[in-house]
Amino acid sequence: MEIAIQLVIAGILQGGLYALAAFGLSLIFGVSNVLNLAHGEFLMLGGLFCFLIFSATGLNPFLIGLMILPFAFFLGYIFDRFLMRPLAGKKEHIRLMSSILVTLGAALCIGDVTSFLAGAEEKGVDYSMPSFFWGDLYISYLRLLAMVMIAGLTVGIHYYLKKTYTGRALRATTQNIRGAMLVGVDTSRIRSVTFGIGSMLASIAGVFYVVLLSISPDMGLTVTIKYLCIIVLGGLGSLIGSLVGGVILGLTESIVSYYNPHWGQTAAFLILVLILLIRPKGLFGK
Amino acid sequence: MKRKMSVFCLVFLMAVAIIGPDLTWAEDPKEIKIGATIALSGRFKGIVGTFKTLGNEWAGLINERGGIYVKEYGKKLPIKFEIYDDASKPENARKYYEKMATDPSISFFMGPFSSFISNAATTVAGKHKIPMQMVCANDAVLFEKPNYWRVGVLVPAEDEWERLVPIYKKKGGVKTFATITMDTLHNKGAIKGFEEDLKKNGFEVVYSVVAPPPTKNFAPMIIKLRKAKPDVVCIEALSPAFTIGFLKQMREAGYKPKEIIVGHVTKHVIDALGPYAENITGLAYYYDGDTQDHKDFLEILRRSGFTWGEYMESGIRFWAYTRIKQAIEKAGTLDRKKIMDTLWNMKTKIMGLDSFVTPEGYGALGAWPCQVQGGKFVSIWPLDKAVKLHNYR
Amino acid sequence: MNRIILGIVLLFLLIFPVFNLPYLNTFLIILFMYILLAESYDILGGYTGYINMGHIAFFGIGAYTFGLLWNTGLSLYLSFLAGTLAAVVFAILISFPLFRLQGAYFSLAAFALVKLMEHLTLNLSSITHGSDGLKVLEGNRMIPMYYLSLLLVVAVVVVSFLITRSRFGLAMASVREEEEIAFDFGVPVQRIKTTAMVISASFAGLMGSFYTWYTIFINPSMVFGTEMALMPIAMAMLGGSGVIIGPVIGAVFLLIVEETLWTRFAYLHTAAYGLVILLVGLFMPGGLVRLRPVRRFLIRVGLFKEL
Amino acid sequence: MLVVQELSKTFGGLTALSGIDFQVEQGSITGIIGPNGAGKTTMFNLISGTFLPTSGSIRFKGRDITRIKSDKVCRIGMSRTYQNARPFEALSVLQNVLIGISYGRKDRPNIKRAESEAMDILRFLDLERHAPVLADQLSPLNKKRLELARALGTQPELLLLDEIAAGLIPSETLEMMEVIKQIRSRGTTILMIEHIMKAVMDLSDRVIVLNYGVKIAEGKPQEVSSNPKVIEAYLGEEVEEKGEETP
Repeated sequence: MEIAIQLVIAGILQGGLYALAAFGLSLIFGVSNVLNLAHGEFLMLGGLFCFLIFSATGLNPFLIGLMILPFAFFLGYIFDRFLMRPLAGKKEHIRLMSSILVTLGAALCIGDVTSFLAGAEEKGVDYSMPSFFWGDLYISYLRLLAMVMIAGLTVGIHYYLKKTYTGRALRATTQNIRGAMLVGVDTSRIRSVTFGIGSMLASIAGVFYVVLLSISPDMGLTVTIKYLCIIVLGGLGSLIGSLVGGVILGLTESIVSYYNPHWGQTAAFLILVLILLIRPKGLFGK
Repeated sequence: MKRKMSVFCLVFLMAVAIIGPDLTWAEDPKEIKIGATIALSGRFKGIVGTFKTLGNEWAGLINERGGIYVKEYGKKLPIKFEIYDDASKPENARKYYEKMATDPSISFFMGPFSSFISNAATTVAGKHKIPMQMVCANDAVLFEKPNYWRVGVLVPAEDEWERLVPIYKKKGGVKTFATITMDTLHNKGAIKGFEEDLKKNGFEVVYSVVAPPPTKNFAPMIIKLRKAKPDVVCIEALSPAFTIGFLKQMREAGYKPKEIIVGHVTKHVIDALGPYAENITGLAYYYDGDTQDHKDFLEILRRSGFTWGEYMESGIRFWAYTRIKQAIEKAGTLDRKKIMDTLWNMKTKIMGLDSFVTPEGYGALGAWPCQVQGGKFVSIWPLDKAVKLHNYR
Repeated sequence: MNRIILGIVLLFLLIFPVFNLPYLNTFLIILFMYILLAESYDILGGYTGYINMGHIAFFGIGAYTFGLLWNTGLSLYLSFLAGTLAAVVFAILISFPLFRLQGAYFSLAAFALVKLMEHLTLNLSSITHGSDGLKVLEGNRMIPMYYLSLLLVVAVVVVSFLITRSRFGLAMASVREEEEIAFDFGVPVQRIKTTAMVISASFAGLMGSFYTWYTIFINPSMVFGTEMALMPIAMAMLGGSGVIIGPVIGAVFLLIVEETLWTRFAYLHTAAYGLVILLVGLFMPGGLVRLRPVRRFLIRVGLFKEL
Repeated sequence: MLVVQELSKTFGGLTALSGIDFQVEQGSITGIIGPNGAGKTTMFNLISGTFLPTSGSIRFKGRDITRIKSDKVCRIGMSRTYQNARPFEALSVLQNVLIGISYGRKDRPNIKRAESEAMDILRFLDLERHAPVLADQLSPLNKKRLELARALGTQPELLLLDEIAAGLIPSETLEMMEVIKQIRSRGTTILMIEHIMKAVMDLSDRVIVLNYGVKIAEGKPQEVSSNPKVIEAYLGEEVEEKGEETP
């Protein structure tokens, strides 16, 4: 029983970490209909900057994470402004293809330049918070923090989308780009802002990565693929979907890995394929 | 008109075909050229990316001393590396070895990193009859089929951890072991040999698990580990991400074993773990000593700008370079066949240790225990006489 | 004009091994492999518009089936046949559930299948030898390898050509343009898509078998790797999806760029390579062949056959 | 030729059509009119097999086609055009027509014969010189003609025209009417949705009026146009906001 509880806790907390990064990707897809293969690079860069500043100053990594948020936003913004905006007017099929090429090229490029400048080795920040122990059970505060953060972000972004003008415009754009344009929403600026927000979320996830695990310049594509799977599972463009998708994946991995670590990863992909068979547009897709 | 053009093209191509192969001409070699591929990009870059510099620095050191004496020409010849990036992919390695095989001035191959890429490379060596000294490749897959044109420098993967067992046998205090292995060619072999060794010596392996390389969530394994309560936790993973992730999560779970062994401990693992890395025991292809080889090795490391602990595989490189040098000197010629004969039969000493080749093609050099002490990697071999002695956590 | 150009290129490739340039030989073999993968990807991706990010799954399945069967002592030809068949059977099996998905869902679900296959080959180690990888008999067979891969490339180009000339090709293009309307006009959409996937898979499976034969050793990450999966797709799109010569040009262009960069520069070549892909995606959305001067030239020599 | 009985369709809780009955005689032109959102296009989608009805039945040439999907319906001999012209844009005009000929019929002519037939149809619709042009480069009128050509390629016995004159200038509309008359004179039955009253009244033998998913009138054009219910429905529409019709 204890083991079961522990596994569920571990799974949900891991899922929270997945959801954090998947969230941004989902947002980007929802608004600009782009499969951003460079999302993992944003995550990696967030972690890398955290690592570099941490090595130089020794500040609390999460504080550093907050400090780099504006830069992450800026990075996402210019990424969209210069690389994604030119594709916006193209036909659906062509746009999907060119966005794959552009983001794949950018991913390779960012990864390689980073590994040239900062070295290809794994980097991790040594920072730990004691865990909470209760008999044989334990809860990692760091992961709990990630979970709280993702829950807070979900609520926060939900209200942001409902209450503010930018938020409403963003939602309108997600639902109907042409309609939003007709009522006077500057859709291309909204897209860039979304990219900025997505990149910010990725960089927060990157900070958690560098603290809890480690990062390396070539990790980008691998994690992107995983997050793409999560948002497909939850339904492309659905925020709650990416949260649920992340937790489902975390739980599956956790529980199956307990019996056999090999099948944990396999089960995650199996579940994805199965869910798509039952619901061709993901759990919360429209 | 059209027909004329195609006939002309055909004739031209035929001409090139006939003349082409004869365009090579021999001359007295001015230097000894060694061809190699290294993963300068791709997933092994973090492990071996810096060894291009190491090789060039070694060549620089030898050339400062005039080079390698070749009896056939009665003079010392400088040495030079030709290195390509295989991007951690066997098909690229194979392509570039084929490229180098066509260059008659290359008299020697160094193997690429890791067993399965070497596998592709050795077929080229065998086909073109060019001697190949393999470097970081000691998995059984490579030695299944005889191939005269390649030899290794390392003992089989199964024997790599053999020097660790005596530590615990001698010191006592630990009884039970747990092993966590990343599912790759080399790692599994090393742990398999180690576990057999442990059992032979009366130790108990209470938990043993093999996990796929991309594993990120180790919590389920750690739950089992906490139940099994081993004294020693061994982690063998080619990828530092695996090791770092596991250890951080073990710390989160509050499990404190008496000893942690990390198969591939590098500077970046130590940095990422901070003070937690203190007294982690590991293995390196180096031990403290005072032979000329030791001095040379430390000198080229100094010039390359890193230490043996940061890139633990650097020792293997040095052994391989040294064996190449010794083989050429001993053979006294650049004749490929004679060099290869020498490589097989040569019994020499490197860093004061016996180096030879087994009938299958394995080498005789293994890894030595070392430990993280004071945030640095130190050699703890030989067990009783070493400058630094082994500590439990 | 086009016949002469094609004839000369083919003739040159045919007598190429006579020159005895092993490096260029291996380069060409790899080039042929990527041309075939890109071109066979494009049969589904370019003509029916379903961007199949899981194309490499067929390749990997072919590779493993071939290796496992050949190791049991089955004859070479039968093993090749089995590798192809395995990919085809897999394609038929997955086509029914997969084609219920649209657009990005289709692409990503297909990609998840590749990862699923990678993990399965890793896990079912009693059959596939897992991470130990699969080793097959080695031998010096550069010349037959060269000719076989050349033959396969010619075959896939010819098949693509026949498709663009047939009713079947028309139906595929109609599915790409407006699937529902194609269905209204009697096009058996599901059957067309499945057939396209089967043709595409059979070539990839055959090439997978060939790859095992060529590299001697395969492991899950070699044949199901992420970069391996994305490259043929990038090549096809870069050259020009939906034009026969497009993926060929894309593969040749990208591999030559790669080779030049990699043999010249030790570092940052991947960045430059990525930059090339990025720029093409940004400024030539239709691919290289749809660039006006290139297109005009290709039309003049009669090699621009589009669907 | 076409018998529709008690035809109903609901989307979720929304009723788009309820209890529609009507018949189409062989060789006639039947017009369907009604304000926006009346369910006209939905009815086309039901008849052509794109949607399955919630209840009711459709019989075509004496055969029950209620549950038959659109690809088979097309091969039985019914073909259609779309409200907003939707040709296969990246294909040439000729190829567009070839698809109809190659797949939309029971006999599957070989590519040579199909091409010559396609050229005949294009000639008939005055599109001959556009044959190699990509469909998305055509003018709106020619796109409409192409739609018609593609549908004619399947040699339909019943042709469903969904607002074929929408978006055309008056002179083009007249031209189109002429073409439709010619098609009918070749023996093809026509069922058309039309917004332009004059076109419907001039062409149709019978007119069916729909409003909010219900048939409110049926009969000869003159009869219908004087029906008070119809007048009310159309007057009501004037004040309503114009929106997209449900597809």
